[in-house]
Amino acid sequence: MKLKQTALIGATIAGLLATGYAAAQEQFIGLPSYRVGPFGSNGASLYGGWIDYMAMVNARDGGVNGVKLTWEECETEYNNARGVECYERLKNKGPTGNSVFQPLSTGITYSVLEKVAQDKIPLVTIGYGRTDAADGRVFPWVFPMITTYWSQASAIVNYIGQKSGGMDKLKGKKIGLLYHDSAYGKESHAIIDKLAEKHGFEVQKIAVANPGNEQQAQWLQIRQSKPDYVILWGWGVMNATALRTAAKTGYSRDKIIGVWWSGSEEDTIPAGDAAKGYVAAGFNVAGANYPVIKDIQSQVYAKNAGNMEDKNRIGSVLYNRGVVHGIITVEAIRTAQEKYGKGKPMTGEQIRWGFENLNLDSQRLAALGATGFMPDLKISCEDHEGGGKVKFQQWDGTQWKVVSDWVEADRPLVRGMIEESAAAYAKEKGITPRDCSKES
Amino acid sequence: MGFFFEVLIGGLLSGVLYALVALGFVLIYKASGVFNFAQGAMVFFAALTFVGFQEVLPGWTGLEPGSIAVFWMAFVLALASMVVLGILTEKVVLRPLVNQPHITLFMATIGLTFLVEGIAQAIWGNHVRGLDLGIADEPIEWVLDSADIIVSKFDVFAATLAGILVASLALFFQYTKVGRALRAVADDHQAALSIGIPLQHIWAIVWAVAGFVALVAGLIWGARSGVQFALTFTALKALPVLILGGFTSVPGAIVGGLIIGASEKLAEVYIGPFVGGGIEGWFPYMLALLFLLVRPEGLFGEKHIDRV
Amino acid sequence: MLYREAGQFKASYQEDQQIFPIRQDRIGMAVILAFFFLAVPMLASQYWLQAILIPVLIFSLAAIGLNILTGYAGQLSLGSAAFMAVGAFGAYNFILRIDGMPFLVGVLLGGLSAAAVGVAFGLPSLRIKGFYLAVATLAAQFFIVWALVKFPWFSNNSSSGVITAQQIEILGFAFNTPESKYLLTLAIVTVLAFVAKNLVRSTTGRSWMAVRDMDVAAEVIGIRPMRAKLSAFAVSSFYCGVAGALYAYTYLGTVEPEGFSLDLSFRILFMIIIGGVGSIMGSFLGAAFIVLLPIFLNVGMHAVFGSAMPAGMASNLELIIFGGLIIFFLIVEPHGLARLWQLAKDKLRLWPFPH
Amino acid sequence: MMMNDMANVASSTGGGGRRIGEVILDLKNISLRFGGVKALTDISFDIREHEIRSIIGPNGAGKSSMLNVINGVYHPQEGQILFRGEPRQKMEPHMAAAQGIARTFQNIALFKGMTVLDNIMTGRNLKMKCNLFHHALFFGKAQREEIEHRKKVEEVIDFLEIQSIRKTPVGRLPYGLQKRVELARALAAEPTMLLLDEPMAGMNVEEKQDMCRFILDVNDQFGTTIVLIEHDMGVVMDISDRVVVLDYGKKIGDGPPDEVKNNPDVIAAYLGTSH
Repeated sequence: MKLKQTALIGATIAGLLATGYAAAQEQFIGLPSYRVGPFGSNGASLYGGWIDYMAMVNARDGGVNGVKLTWEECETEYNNARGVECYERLKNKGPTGNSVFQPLSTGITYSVLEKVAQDKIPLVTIGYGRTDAADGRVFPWVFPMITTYWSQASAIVNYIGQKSGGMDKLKGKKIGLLYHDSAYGKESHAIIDKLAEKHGFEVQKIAVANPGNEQQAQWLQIRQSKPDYVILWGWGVMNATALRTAAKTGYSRDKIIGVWWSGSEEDTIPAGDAAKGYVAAGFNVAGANYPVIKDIQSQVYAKNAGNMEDKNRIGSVLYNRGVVHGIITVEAIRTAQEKYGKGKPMTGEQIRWGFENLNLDSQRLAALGATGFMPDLKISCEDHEGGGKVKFQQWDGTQWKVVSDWVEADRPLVRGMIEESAAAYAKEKGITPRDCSKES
Repeated sequence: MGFFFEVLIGGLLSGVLYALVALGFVLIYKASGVFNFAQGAMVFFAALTFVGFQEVLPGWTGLEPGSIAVFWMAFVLALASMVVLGILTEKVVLRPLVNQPHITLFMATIGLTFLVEGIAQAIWGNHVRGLDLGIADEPIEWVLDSADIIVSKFDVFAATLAGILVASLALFFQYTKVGRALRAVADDHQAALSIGIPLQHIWAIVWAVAGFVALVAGLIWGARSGVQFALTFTALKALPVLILGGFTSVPGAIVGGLIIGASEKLAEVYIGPFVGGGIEGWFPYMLALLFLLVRPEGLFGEKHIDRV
Repeated sequence: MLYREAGQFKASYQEDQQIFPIRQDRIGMAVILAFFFLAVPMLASQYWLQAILIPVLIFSLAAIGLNILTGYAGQLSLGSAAFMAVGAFGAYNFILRIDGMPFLVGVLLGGLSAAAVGVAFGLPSLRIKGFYLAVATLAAQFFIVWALVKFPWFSNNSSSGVITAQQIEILGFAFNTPESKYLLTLAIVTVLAFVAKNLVRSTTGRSWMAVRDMDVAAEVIGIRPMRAKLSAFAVSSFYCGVAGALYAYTYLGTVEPEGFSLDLSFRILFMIIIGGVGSIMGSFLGAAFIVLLPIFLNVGMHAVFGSAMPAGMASNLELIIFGGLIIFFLIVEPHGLARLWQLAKDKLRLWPFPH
Repeated sequence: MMMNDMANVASSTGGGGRRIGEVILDLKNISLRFGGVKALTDISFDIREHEIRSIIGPNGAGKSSMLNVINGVYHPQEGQILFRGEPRQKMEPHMAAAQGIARTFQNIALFKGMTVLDNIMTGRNLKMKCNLFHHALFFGKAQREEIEHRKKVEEVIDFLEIQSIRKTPVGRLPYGLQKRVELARALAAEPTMLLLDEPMAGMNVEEKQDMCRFILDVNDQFGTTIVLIEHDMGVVMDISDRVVVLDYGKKIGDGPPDEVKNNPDVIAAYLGTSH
């Protein structure tokens, strides 16, 4: 066993040494991506958009104040153990180590949650991950940015209220919650129950077993109980199947409101005509008509570079979400450089400060060419979420059309739940929350 | 009562689709005694290859995308790929393992599953694709109007197709020379060999037929829920179907499929709410497990006596 | 010349029945243990400890578990990951709910819970065999994961179903560095590996193998198939359960039920096929191989292609290589890497005089 | 020295010498069916202590089924079995083993993946008392027990002259040796009754002679009752005390070799037609 293993160890070390390390004026970003397996097609668009944005910043601006962005992908297959391996492999690469870890998987997020504080690498989870980590006092290194699941659920209920003609009209209504029967899907329960109590509507929770490619029974139940709206809290193949089965059982698609992991082209195109009229939430919108996407086209794809194999997906919901990841990462590095020195590679600790002091107001978004593309965002020591807004888009059969303005969540309610949950975690783990008035 | 029938009919119709996948297992098991775990991966491979050809053919030939010609060309090419895959499997994987314990062959087909999934995705990429067979998955209106029961056009179409497939396979086995030889092989390998039936020739044919069945199943499943990796999970549901129906019986696969399809839907609707739902994922396996304890040989299987 | 057994005579049955009858093997094992217990913690980087060595050890334990069931007792299982989940959630709940529960006892109880569940799902093995049984274990795989997600009690009502392992403390010493976690894992795995070796070379192991090779004949000479099969299920699930508990406590820190997927069960099966069915040593080799290969491929492909690497190629290649290797080993070397290791030793035994 | 040891073993099991004793197993009106197929019809005969009792008959006569009934692999639908005067209820093979009935098989039923030594050690299974937890620790009780039984097994190995193949996996042995190992495994259990299903099938003359010698030695030295199925009539008539003849699942003859040889039914049905 020894010999063989030593040989393997040697070879792997050689491999590790052969990659990475280069000149000092570089900022390394480790990408724990997933491009194969059940969720591979989602990962391909997400990480494609993110990589393209960084390539564009390098090509157009020569990096961030002259610091070139470099990156390396590490395939996680959406698997926690592989995610941890990627985390460990990526963490010391580049001149200053990994800048930020964004695994795009709640499971991997949980697995590295405690490690990031020790290694001083910010963990950014945009639109997934641990919701109560939005309390930055308890989770200084974790940033569940833009909108958490709870905010999203609340914003969806607010949107339904708007459509019904006011929140008071929700009383007596029945809302179905079709959820992926997993930790992810169950994340919705607590907040929806609270909202139901507050607004007086009735919730019917219906579980769909993983992977969710058979939903006949669930939709027949829906057909029988006739809820006014159905919230679709799905992932992967479950979404398209839900839309198809809804069509089959005659449930109107414009009464189905999906969450952002249910609202991409990857979900609607396989559903074909059945998806027409379906509405989904998102913290970014689809479309290639934004200056930021056009810059990617002209700076990257026009020069025969670019990460996407399937160019039709540029401007898709998930691709644009990847671009949002790129924007936030780059802007955090920029913010950090403003404090710690322009034109220098930043350490994870410095970039954490950058995230915590990130302020993407409408002016900045306009400068980035992303007005209307994503909501404005202001992070603080207490609040690592920073937005809590979503837009709703409707699928017209070929593309997503924005049908609402930015809809806010019930911030006091959500924030209260976040603080309560974070406090419980702090107590269990013996963490003393930071005093934010002392942070600079 | 209407609701009950609605669930029951929906379940039976999706059961037909399980049966279609199970059929591929039965064919191979009958002829060569191999439990081909990779049948699910073959369904995925078939569907992906078909859709892949549909995408690239217009570019190669200048034909109109989505035209009938493209459909049939893609079908023929996908079928050819399946036949090649089947024959290769037989020659490269199973022939060297002849006379090995069943469990070894079974594990080899698990390896084959990964191999086929990897190859399929390496060739065609792994984004989700839609597949349109031109039949909408919508309720039949006159049934809906008269009985207020939803019966999907697509499901009826799929069930009919499956019925035709099963009937033609039955005829094929009953009345053709190859079919008779095949049944002889299924009964007794040694005896079949001794009366001069070319065993390996027959096996190659069976693998090719199984590839064809996989393609049909892949097209129907793909049209129902998109062509993507999760198809391989669906195919796993064929296992409890086989246990119920018996590994060697074509009618068993059909009946088993209907029972699994109907009971999992009814269980989800009527038992699910009491335990929090989502029981469809395991219910068929548990049902099969309980069934095994009562009748290990399946509904139509042959009873096995240990000889010493 | 060094690896020679000439001149070593067994004067008693006791000597003949040692775990390692050849002196050089005993010395070799001592050197290997010394290396992994003493040298590795000093030399290895955090990456090596946390991302490679700890998981390899844990998966070796799970592979030993499955090997006992499949390799020794001949019962195929596709539910190993679910039994790991039972161990992880079992240990978590025992430690959480009983004040002052010592860590090791908690892990032990987690393993015993897995053993109990394993016996329950092993009952059908009394009537069914081969892939019929494989389907029964699939029922275990899906049902257990569903139950752990569905009943919030198991995850202490966590809103997401994820459990966070408590701090490991043994006799007041806190295991919170990678080095200490590695040593703890190594110690547990080493002890259990020796226990497994003892079991398989004793009457228990012989009755497992007898049932595997010919169950009717085994029964005729007085081996109770029921006892042999169920004890194999119990011991196997215990090993998987302890591996699961370590997976949660010394490796990931947090686990969710979905992490223990069918895919993980398959991987453990691959470990024993590639490492060597019916070999304790093979379980280690197989686990190391299956953990390292994907990392290797990924790193290797990066070295070759840089960041222009075709998307997903490494992982598709990984599926292809895994699948291909399984078939290759089953056809060419059914006893896996362990057999190759044995052959290498046999060569060495004759070296430098090949005849 | 070795033979003395074996003799001691034998005397401790109550045998010793060739004195044919009481009826040990009495089969009354046994009928066995598989579905619609009758394998055995209304068969009665008895087996006395220390005798060599042969069952003969053409292929498919039901000989192996008879052995399978005796040690509980098959359960006859009708009839009664008395073991040492006690009627036997539904019983499983391992219970027969516990009563001291061991056997070999027509198609060798060794554990192919194990060494000769391990195969024979399994024969000691019933006599070993340690449980799984002892085995897990190994040192101490389990080791002592292992060594104690290893000694007995080595005696059997010496007796059957298979010392040189001790550590060989049985799958690699030639057919004749495998048969001998199977006998060794049965003997390791120190049985009071030994069922041998065609122990000499496929052997050459020399191997047959060896096997014959072993059977007679076992019977002679340990007083083990032997039930033998064999096609070689020369051997059967030579060594048996009494012979049962089956044909098509029915008993057509029973008695000492000379009597059976001259039974007209037997000659017609069996000796006259085949062989």
